[in-house]
Amino acid sequence: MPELLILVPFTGALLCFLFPGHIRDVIGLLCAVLTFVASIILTGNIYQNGPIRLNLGGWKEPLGIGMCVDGLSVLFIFLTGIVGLLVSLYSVSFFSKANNQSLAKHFWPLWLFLWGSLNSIFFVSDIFNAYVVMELISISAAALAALSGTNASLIAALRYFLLAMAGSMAFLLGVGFLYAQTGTLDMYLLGAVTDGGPLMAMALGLMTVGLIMKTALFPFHFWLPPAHGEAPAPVSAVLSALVIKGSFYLLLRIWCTVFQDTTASPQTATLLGLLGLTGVIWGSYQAIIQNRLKLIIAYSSVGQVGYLFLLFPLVFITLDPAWKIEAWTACVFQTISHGLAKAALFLAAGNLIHATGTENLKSMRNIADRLPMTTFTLALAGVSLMGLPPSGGFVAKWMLLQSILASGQWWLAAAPILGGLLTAAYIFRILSQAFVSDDQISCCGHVSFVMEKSALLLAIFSILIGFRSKEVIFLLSEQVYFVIQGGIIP
Amino acid sequence: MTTLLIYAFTSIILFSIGLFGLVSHPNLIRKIVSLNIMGGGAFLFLISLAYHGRSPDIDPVPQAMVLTGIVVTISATAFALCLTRRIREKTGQCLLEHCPDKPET
Amino acid sequence: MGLIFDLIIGLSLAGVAWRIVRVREHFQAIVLFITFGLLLSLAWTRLKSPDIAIAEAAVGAGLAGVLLMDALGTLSSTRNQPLPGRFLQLFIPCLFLAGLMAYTILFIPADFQGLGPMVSEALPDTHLEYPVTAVLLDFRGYDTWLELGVLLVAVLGVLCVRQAGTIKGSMLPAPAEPVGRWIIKLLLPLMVLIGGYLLWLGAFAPGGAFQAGVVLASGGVMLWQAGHPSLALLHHVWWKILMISGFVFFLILASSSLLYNQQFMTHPEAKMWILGVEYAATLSIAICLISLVLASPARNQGDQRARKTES
Amino acid sequence: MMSIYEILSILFCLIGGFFFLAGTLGLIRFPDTYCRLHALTKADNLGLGFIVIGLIFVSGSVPEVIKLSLIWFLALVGSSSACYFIGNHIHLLSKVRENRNGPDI
Repeated sequence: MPELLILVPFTGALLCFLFPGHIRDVIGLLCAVLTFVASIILTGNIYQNGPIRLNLGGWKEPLGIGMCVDGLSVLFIFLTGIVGLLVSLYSVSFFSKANNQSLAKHFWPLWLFLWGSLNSIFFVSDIFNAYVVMELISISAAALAALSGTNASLIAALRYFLLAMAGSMAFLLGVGFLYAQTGTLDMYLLGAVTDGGPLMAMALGLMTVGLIMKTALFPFHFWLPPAHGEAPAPVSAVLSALVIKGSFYLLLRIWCTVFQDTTASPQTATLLGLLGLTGVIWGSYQAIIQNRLKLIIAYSSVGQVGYLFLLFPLVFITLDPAWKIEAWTACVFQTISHGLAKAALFLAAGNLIHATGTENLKSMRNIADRLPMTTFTLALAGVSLMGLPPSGGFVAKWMLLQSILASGQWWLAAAPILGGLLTAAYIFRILSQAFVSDDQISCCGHVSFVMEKSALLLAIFSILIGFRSKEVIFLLSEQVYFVIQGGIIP
Repeated sequence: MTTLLIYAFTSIILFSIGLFGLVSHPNLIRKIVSLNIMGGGAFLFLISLAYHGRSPDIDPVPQAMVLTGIVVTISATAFALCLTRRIREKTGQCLLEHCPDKPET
Repeated sequence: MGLIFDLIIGLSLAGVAWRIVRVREHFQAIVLFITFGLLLSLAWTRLKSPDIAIAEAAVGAGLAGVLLMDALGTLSSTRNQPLPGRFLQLFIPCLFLAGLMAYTILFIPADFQGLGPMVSEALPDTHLEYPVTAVLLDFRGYDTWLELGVLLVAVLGVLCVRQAGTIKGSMLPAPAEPVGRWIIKLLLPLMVLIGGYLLWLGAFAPGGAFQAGVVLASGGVMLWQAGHPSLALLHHVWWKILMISGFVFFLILASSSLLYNQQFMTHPEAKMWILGVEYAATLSIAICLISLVLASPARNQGDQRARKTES
Repeated sequence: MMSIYEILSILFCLIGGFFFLAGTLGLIRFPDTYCRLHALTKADNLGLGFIVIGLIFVSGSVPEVIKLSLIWFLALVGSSSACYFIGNHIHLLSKVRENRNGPDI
């Protein structure tokens, strides 16, 4: 089953590359549906039967490459499946517009390649394999970011790509250090190595820095807003909801399996948490002062990514295992609900821009009258981002706050509280413009049914995920290959 | 042992020089060249490990990794250079500074 | 004796790298970068990795040099570039990092083992005699598959950035040169021969799909540089098919392993498929690399500008 | 005790080294590109030829001799055509410059 999640998108990408015209849309959509179905089935499978491990080519682990599928991977796969399907639906409509038609030719193969490689990074269990997959993701993501072809988007794409490549190089050198210490590349065998030593510490540093560059944590966030803000709407949705999650997933995996017992030190974890906290406040503040809709949403990503890094001080310093698991679940939950909500926001923003022909917040007045569905989508996704009950964002932030208080690291509580307030500020800023009535502006273009509904569905999912927290917690605490307290399940 | 040390030190130096070039040069082509130096450093480290292994033959796994890495790096370099040329074509300079778009028609 | 040689190579690598970063002129930096590639392939040879030496000489020094020169060609003024300021602020952290990593290296365990013995133990099961090829195509075949994917995605990305449908648009050869034509006639058959030889060699000695692919790619780029129109004769559909052939071969292999209900990516125990994968991979590596070099967005404009200055 | 072949080999390699040194000196000291090309292609090819001859003396088999000679031949082809291209390019450049200067004066 997990193989299909890689095979189907890659096959689709090749077919989309070979065939012209409308066949491409049909193939792309078909592959999207198939991949979505496969990811749902896989999630159910893992939920019931527990984690599985595949040895590719039938070779045992230190020699061959493994693939491991556990609760953590399937949650990301599930997120990718939903966002991928709805974004694909949206893009069929989006790229069929006259001025976008030539872009579809490039969009489909790259997007399906990106989807396939995202799926394979969620199965990764070999650190060198992770490097190759990350390069696959960076190149396709940078190419997609340059899709619109404007000066700003080209420069943003190149800046992102250079940073991502530098991150990959640091990661690769980290792989070298790990190999020098242990002589193996498999993550779980690496985790079984008990002696830490300076080589492991250096590897941890290099890999962590390389990955947080790609995840856009605070001091390295500068590439994100232009790259995500300048791309076409479906691309922005994918980049924000999924691509940065790919490198975050790898970071989680590496910290929890490879370094947990040996090298992960409280100081490093605190530093990451501090950067996350700064990111939450800085990103949200920047989002408030922006004037362009997509830039607001892009800066909001910087802020929301900050939350994810609170996980490190909470999990690696807290003593009580129950609260550790709570914090761990909260952060993964936040990843998922942010992914869904952010994709919904970007798609809705794409609708607005399409309808009004402008990106400026001020000239988008009165949209609530004309595009009620899109406004509703914005509001719903905003609710999840702010963390109002009963959304997924609420569950995540509530658990986060609880575990922060339980862990005694009070200063971290600033993130969910201040961050929530600031998020509310920029969401209401968007919405308040939406309800201002202005008779002078009379527009506007027609937004197709599919485009409105796919954005809305994403927003609804981001709320609904809040009702399914039990299953998510079960997947994250029972059905994973590693346990949070330390050690590996044999 | 000492061959390992010489090459491992060299690889570290190359990596750091590449990093320095990447952050210090404003010109895009130079940045890309610096990235390639970084990559060369990382590859050299892996191969010096392969040479160091105890078995009589060279460890083939790092060799295979570096071969893969070389192809990946050249693809990434070609893609980055293509973006650079496009930027050069549109803005007239090879820098990452933001340049406002011409009004689109 | 060997140590002195190592020291000389190490010092000159570091020195050349430093010059590349600090030299004023971009052109000089690129020439130095080509030197750097050659020095690196010398180091690979010294470290008994002939496969990487071949690949580095063809890719690092050859194709990367062509790409960089080509990109530089679009820069009108390369002289008198000011060196970047903020030297110390950036240099000291880098130096610190280098010191830290150098200190770490001293801790590499003396009894470091690696996976070498394990590979030689399992080698008979692969029906291949050369360990590097076995690792690439069998033990870590998934990496190789994805790496072919990276090449393909880079071509797609280049097409996307150029907003071009096919690579064909830029396939116009450079103006013909008598000496260029002559050298092509002489060297191209040799390169094809060497490529084929390397490919054939891969099963039991240094050589294989990568090395053959990059040598063929250098030949193809030379063909185009010399103004020979033969590359443009290939129909673009065929061009696309050749480009994806390596990736598709792996894809078929991976899917068929599912049908037989085996582990993912396993292959029937026959030498045929390994040969097939190698041939397809060689072709698609060569074609993808050629496409990456040829797909240069500013070429047509640059040529027009050159013609204007000539007239 | 060294055989006569080994002594001959060392001798020829030393001569080859001398020519390389002379070529490099020319590259550094000569005033313009034409002279430099001259020094590089002539002296270096000669040096390489001597080294190849020196190595042929100690080579073990006929295929090795053929390979060594092929190296020299290919290097000759490569350097002579590269020399032509560089020279031709400089020639064309100087012409363009002359043309440009013409109307200005």
